[in-house]
Amino acid sequence: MSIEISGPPLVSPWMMLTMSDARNDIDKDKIVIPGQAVCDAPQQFMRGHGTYIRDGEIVSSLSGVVQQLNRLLMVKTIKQRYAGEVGDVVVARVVEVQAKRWKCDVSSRLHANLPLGSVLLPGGDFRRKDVEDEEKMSEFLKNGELICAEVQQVQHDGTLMLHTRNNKYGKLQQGILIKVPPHLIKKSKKHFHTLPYGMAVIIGCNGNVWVTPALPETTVEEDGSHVHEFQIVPQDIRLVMIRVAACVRLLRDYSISIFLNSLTTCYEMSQPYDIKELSEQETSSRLAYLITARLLQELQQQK
Amino acid sequence: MNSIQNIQQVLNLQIRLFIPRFQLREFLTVYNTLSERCFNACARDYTTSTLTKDEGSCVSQCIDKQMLVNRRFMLVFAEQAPKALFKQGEQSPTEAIKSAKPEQTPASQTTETPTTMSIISEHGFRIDGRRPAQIRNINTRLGLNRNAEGSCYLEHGNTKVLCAVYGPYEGKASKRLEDRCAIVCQYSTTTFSGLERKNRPRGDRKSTEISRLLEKAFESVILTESFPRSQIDIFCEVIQGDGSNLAACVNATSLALADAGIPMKGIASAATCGIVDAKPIVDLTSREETDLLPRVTVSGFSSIILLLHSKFQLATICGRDEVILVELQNRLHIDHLSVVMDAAKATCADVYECLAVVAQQHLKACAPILGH
Amino acid sequence: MNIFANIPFMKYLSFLLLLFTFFVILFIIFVSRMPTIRSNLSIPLTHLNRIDDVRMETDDVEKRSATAFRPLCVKCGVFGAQDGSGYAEFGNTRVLAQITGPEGDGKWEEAYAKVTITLKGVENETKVAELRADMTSSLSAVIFVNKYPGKVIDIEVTVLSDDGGVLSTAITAVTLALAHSGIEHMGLTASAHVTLRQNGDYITDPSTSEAEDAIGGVTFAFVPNLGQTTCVNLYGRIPLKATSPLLEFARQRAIALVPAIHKAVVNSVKERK
Amino acid sequence: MEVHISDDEKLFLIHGVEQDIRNDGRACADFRPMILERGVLSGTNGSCRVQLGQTTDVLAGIKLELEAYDPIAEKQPKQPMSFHVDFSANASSQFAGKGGDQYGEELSAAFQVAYSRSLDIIPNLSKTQLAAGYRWKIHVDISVLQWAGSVPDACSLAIIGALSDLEIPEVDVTPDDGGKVSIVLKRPRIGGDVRDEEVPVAMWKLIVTSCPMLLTVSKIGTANLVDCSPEEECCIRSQLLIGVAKNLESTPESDDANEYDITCVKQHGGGLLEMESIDDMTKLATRTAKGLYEAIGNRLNTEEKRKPGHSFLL
Repeated sequence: MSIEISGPPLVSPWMMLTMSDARNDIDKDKIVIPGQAVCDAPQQFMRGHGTYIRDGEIVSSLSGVVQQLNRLLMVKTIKQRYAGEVGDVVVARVVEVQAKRWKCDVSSRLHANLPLGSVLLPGGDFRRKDVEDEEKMSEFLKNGELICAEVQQVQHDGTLMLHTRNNKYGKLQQGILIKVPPHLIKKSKKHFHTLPYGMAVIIGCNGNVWVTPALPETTVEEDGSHVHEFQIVPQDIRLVMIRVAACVRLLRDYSISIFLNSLTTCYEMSQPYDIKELSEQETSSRLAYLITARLLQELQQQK
Repeated sequence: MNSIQNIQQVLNLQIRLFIPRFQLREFLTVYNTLSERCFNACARDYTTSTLTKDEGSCVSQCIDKQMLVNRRFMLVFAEQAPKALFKQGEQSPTEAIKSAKPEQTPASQTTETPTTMSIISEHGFRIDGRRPAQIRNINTRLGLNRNAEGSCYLEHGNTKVLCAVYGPYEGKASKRLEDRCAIVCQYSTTTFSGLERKNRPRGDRKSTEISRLLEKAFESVILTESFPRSQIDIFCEVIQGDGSNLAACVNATSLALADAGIPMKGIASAATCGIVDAKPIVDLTSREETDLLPRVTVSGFSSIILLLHSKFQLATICGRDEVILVELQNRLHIDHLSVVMDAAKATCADVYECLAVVAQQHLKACAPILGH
Repeated sequence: MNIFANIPFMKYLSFLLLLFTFFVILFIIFVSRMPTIRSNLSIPLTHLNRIDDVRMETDDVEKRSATAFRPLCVKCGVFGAQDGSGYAEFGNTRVLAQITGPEGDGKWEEAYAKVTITLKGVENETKVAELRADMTSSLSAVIFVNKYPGKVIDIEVTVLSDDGGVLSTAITAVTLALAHSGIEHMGLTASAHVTLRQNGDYITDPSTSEAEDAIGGVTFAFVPNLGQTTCVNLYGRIPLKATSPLLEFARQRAIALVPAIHKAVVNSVKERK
Repeated sequence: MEVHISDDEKLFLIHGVEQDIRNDGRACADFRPMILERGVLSGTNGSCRVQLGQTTDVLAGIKLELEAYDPIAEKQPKQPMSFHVDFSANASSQFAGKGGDQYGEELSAAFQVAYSRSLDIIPNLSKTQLAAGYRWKIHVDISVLQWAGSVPDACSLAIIGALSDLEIPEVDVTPDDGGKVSIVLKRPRIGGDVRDEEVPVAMWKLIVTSCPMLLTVSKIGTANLVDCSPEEECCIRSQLLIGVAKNLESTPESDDANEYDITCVKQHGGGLLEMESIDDMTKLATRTAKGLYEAIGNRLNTEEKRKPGHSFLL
């Protein structure tokens, strides 16, 4: 139980990584900040998202990377609060139970809505939702509970409509939630990954990574309602889960994008270290270096 | 395991490389300002390549003068600091000394009540060795607050400001606007920020007024139509205030907004400008602010809000002459107004350059590795 | 002193007199162990029943044994109209507690009740913050807050006079107010304020003058039927090995107070019938 | 300050804590990595910044004030330190406006109680009582810039750091005519042509090795925890704020029991505690304080002197 207090790092580890050669993939793109002209000859280009016209010039209104799609100029932001797209898998927390719908916090501009109609009730089938279901709503999903859902529709003011009409979506049981800036989540088709070490990870597009033990499916009663027994997670699975959670935090600290491959590499490389050391500064900076080196090698091999 | 060793060396190499660069840069800035000033003052005869006799003596004189100015500044600071420890009413030790045994300070310039004359010495230098049009150096760090979307720590000379931006998120219903995003601003100073200890960090008249000023200024900067019914919180905390606090807050807020990736018309930059016998001086420290000279803060973008205060603060967007915030304190003669506005706008352009470089560097750094 | 003198059956009276004296003697023996209960109320609170006792004048600590409380008076239900009210007085420290609620105030929508304490009669600002913090923590531990979702329970504590041990008097007053108000809670809280002297002996419920030379003290509040503490507020400078004996002594003293509080609650119920 | 987590997450966390494994891999008595930096604010007499686990960020600044007091009215000398904790809105939007004031006042009151006997705990603190009704008033202000749990512990480290950085000018107070008093700054006598003004004023420093420390020990299920993260703070049954001070008279090799004094215990955050768990928690607090005293001791000795222009928080 030795405690030691250190001084501030001479150069913040995060800055060290940016000066290393791991970041040469960024330099070639054109990074713009708000108010900066996006192109020199404004006539030939069409104005896309993230730009506006100021006295004849196309000027960026976002801080991000300029992208050109034959004649359309767009600025894609690097760092922004989550703006949902249809089909995104999100991990959300129920904030309020309202008439016929749940309001959930997806750490986006506005709370998302989960209508009662688009939820898979314990009955398992899509039966018509009647008044009695409305009263039992908070019994099924109450305030503060975590759900995994898919974005069905984006309304005009940016509110997301969610749905959980699939048995892989729905209420999340025991596990650890890690909040990550959404721009670190790499776009990928699969979001549910069951890792061989006996646990599963859900990487939500809105930056919520959920680490959960792959317990045997909770026994489903005949009337279809999930039996809610509180199984105590065995110690070895718990240690694995905590190590994966520490790896996600490490990737977040060094802004390495999070996807299955980076997670597994980080997990294997962190084996020689104790979980507690992963959050300490010098071990994590050394590890971050190794991970970026390994991932860059794999990228070269694929090319 | 050897891969870890050589990575280790690379790491140490990087660090060994980096520290001397820090110190080198520090030394170079001092050396450059000194040589530039002395060269302008002394080099007159270009016919011969070598230094003539009187040029040589003039250069050495100029360097001594510079060193003397710095030492004088240290002395004045040492004298001011204890006075700041005691309440106005209290008899501070230095005054006690003065009253206890009045003694003559022979040729020292610092008289008891610094008249406006002593703000700029006859050679055109200010108390802290800066030229009238020179701004203090700016250090910034972006993205240090993990809970906030965007955050920025800005050091403008001795003024240290911390700013955090939360949102856009779904705030309280009372503040919600149907067509655009509501901006909530809070400016607060820590109790130990000024020379005198304040017993309430926020909520007094002055900080609520500045919060409202910041709100109005940034409502015209942020493209609020893109986030209907949501709310953006901007919180500025002045950790140490040494003059032009409002200007530093505007710069820190625009950097934090850029860090948060919120769509804006541009990066707003702000500067303060005072006037001393018809000559504008820029980026005032608290010592120059406490005197009676009028001061203007300008932060430029589109609409000009002219509020009559003594300090003239102006903030512009990307250095162009669209002004978003003007604050004038103390009375200012009408024909001085244009002189001060131009000086302030010019300084805003310089400040904008610094902010733009920092914002771009930070964006490059926080782009996800292997992101696309 | 005896007010039954004019009963017609004389012989029956003598037998009754005998019984009464026997009862008084029993009472005095019982009281010497029980805290001395006396009240010389300076404020004219209506129908406040007083328990008289012969040895009430002995006030300063030398005569008062180390385990005896200052003369105390506790009353459950002082005002009829108020939802819940209680009064506690230890020596010259007098505290009145009134509860309004549970009522919805529109702003609070959480799934449990919010307990707010407003303090009156204490000027020192840090003392107010300290008292409010300790009382909010000890009360929200006892009240079943999730039985009143979205409601606010406001407790107004008025310190009429302060002669040391305000926190323990206030907790007793609020427990009585809680009992009177009918808000569901886990049980009565008994609390005692004990100080420790340099030479190691304890003083129970000292007034400010008696607690002057103490090196430290503790206000200890706990729920007897659960055996768990709701407030442990220790101050001063007490060596580590002296803390647990001090806490144990305070617990004993708090238990000694329980009968007095029960009696007050029972009396208030009797009155209401 | 509430962080909402669901019952299942709480259950997972509580089971983990009872097996002495926390969600970030620490054991129950471990602290998150700590960073301490002194002398960061030139405008204060003493300042220190403490960062706990890269998220909780606390800044302490001390300002001195010469205070006249009436020696007759105050029989017992009042300790000169006054504490004020302020939650900056930067930490979270819940602290905006009046949000953080109540918690801030509670903490200030707790520190006031923990340091109430500091006159006889800190050896040379009585030197701040100058003669004839004048004394130094030490205003300790703490601003919480980022919040991620266990703020009292970070504040206590920041206070000790700031007190060790504090420089108090040597002053002698000579009674003057008409009841007024002249206060003269003592300057060491240096010969040569150096004018009296240029000689720096003689300063003295407090000895902070036995400064009281306010630690939070929380009870989750049956386990006692130190340094809780926000998620853990949602699942606590109850919390004890324990003020621990090192007892200087005790000889170092004497056993743990009388090496430490308890200066304050406060039950905080609702919840019920058994008697035995209060004893265990105080013992855990003293063990942690022992580790912290050692850690902050060698940090203060080894801290390298930085050049004046150094800017912190970078």
